[in-house]
Amino acid sequence: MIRVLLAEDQAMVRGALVALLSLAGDIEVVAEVGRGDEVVPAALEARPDVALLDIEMPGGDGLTVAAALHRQLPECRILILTTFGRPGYLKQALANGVVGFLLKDAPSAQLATAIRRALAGERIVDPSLAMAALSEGDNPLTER
Amino acid sequence: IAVIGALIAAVGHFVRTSQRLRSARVEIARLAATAERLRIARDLHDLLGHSLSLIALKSELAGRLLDQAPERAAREIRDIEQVARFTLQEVREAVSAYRRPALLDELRAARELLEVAGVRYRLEGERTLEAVAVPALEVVCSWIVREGVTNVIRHSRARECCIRFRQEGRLLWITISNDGLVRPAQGGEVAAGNGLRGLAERVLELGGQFEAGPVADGFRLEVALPLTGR
Amino acid sequence: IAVIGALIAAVGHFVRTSQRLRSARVEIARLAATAERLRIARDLHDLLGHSLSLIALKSELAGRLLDQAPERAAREIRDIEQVARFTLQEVREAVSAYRRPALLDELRAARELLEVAGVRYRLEGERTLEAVAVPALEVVCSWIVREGVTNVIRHSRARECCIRFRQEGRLLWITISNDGLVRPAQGGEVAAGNGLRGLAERVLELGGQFEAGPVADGFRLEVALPLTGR
Ligand SMILES: Nc1ncnc2c1ncn2[C@@H]1O[C@H](COP(=O)(O)OP(=O)(O)OP(=O)(O)O)[C@@H](O)[C@H]1O
Ligand SMILES: Nc1ncnc2c1ncn2[C@@H]1O[C@H](COP(=O)(O)OP(=O)(O)OP(=O)(O)O)[C@@H](O)[C@H]1O
Ligand SMILES: [Mg+2]
Ligand SMILES: [Mg+2]
Ligand SMILES: [Mg+2]
Repeated sequence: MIRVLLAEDQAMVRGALVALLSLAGDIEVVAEVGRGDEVVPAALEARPDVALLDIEMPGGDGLTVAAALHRQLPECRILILTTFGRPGYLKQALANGVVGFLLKDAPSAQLATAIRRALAGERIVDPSLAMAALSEGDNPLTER
Repeated sequence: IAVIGALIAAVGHFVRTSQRLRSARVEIARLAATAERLRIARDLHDLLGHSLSLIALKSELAGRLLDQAPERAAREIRDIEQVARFTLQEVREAVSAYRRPALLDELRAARELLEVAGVRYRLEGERTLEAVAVPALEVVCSWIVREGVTNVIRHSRARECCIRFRQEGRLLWITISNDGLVRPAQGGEVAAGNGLRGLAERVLELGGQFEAGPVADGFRLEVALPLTGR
Repeated sequence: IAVIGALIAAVGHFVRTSQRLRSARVEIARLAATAERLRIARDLHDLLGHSLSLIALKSELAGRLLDQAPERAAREIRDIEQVARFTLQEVREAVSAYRRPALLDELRAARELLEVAGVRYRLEGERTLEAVAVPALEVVCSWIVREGVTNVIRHSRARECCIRFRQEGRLLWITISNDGLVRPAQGGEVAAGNGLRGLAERVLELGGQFEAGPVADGFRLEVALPLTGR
């Protein structure tokens, strides 16, 4: 069984994701948290193979939390789940030790595949998120 | 010679500035549009991302549960319906908020309109307005200004129009007055029209006061809005 | 004295032009932002209003059908899932596609992305690109760079990626190559995907040549575009 930690502040989304992942058969959600600052403690206790992190959460956003988790539990593969790509997100995620950047609404079979592939050492980036990151660049107004 | 040098420099500068004026336009427009789009993208993220992802996940889950646990599937389906309806409402509000002109834009438009119509324009209590700054009232305030000024232009031969904002305790007063009444309305009565009636209804709904009609030398529209918003 | 007069006039003109430059900026930015907002509001309204209403209706229907006609309920639920995902995708595209990225922006973004992914990046023939400067080809070039670089990040363990532009007669060649192929595709065949297929179609449409596949130590995407554009 692949041990997964899920961090997502919206309880309904979290519930649905847990139920769907559990139906995959080879995945077990060993920790669920709804706040950014609960991720590292929960991970240190549950020792997941893979962590799925939402970006916007109270108590610390997923991108920042990823850096801390990567430092403290480097063997844990970190995937970010998000709904929209924003300029700079993908860049920051990759810089913080994240190996995958996925859509939250992806079909659960796709999510399960991504989890398995991440564990096998691959990097997974959803194309439409990569697109958003590439096409927007940085906020042009702050450049001037 | 130094003077001529300076002159040439100044003219050169002027020419360059004019050119910059032109190319800056394009660039500024592009940047502003991009900034606006990013802002909306952020709004959307919060508004739609959650809801639509939730619907996608829950519908997949409901489909899987249908055979083994129909009562759980039914619960998921009910959730989906609720989320969809709620989000639809939110989208409607967001869309009308994007369409809504900000009050300051409305006042600027009013000034321009009155100017080209040859009506002198005074704005009083703009400071009050900024101090008050109640987003909840912005829509109705914009509406009042628009309807009031349109009426001045359509129904009067005003030479002057004054828009005044004033705070009194928990009330925000807005007065739009003009001279040059065309025909003293019979018995002080104002002919039926949709503009003022609709406005009056909205103001009363908000718990405010509404008055409009001919005065000594002109016409006055006066509204009080409770600052608590709604 | 005439010269000094002219100088003063020129300087005065310059100062006024500068002021105009500044106030024009504000105004242009405001107008562009408003235009963009209205456009997006319209799009969103049409796009989301429709989808969310559909989801609300279909979920209500699915709930009713659950007991008597579970297989019809299942179909409605599948529809909901599709509509939700499709809509999210549309929103994503709407938000990012309003601005077609310029090729130079695209190349800059590619460099940054490869850098943080720990992939060394080389760009060759940038000079060619500037000399060629064919607006008609900019969109497809940007597309090639975006898909190519996304693929490098998604599918390889590249340590190095090279993007090369080269002109040969009336052809513009673009090559994106990387080392670190993850798994040598069976028989040199590339797995089916939409990215390269779509790109190939577009390139052939433009009368160009397209080739993509594993090479000795990595992967190479190579495209030739006729400089006549279309
Ligand atoms: N500023 C004004 N000066 C003179 N008369 C006015 C003024 N404002 C309103 N009136 C009178 O009050 C009437 C009612 O105004 P109201 O705005 O309700 O309707 P309207 O402007 O005629 O039509 P609409 O429904 O398009 O607004 C007008 O028809 C006009 O006779
Ligand atoms: N740079 C690369 N390194 C290694 N393999 C690659 C590279 N580019 C493409 N491939 C292989 O070619 C296949 C087809 O690529 P293509 O871009 O068409 O599809 P995709 O990236 O898998 O999906 P999408 O439709 O989202 O682009 C990929 O699945 C991958 O196996
Ligand atoms: Mg969240
Ligand atoms: Mg009227
Ligand atoms: Mg691809």
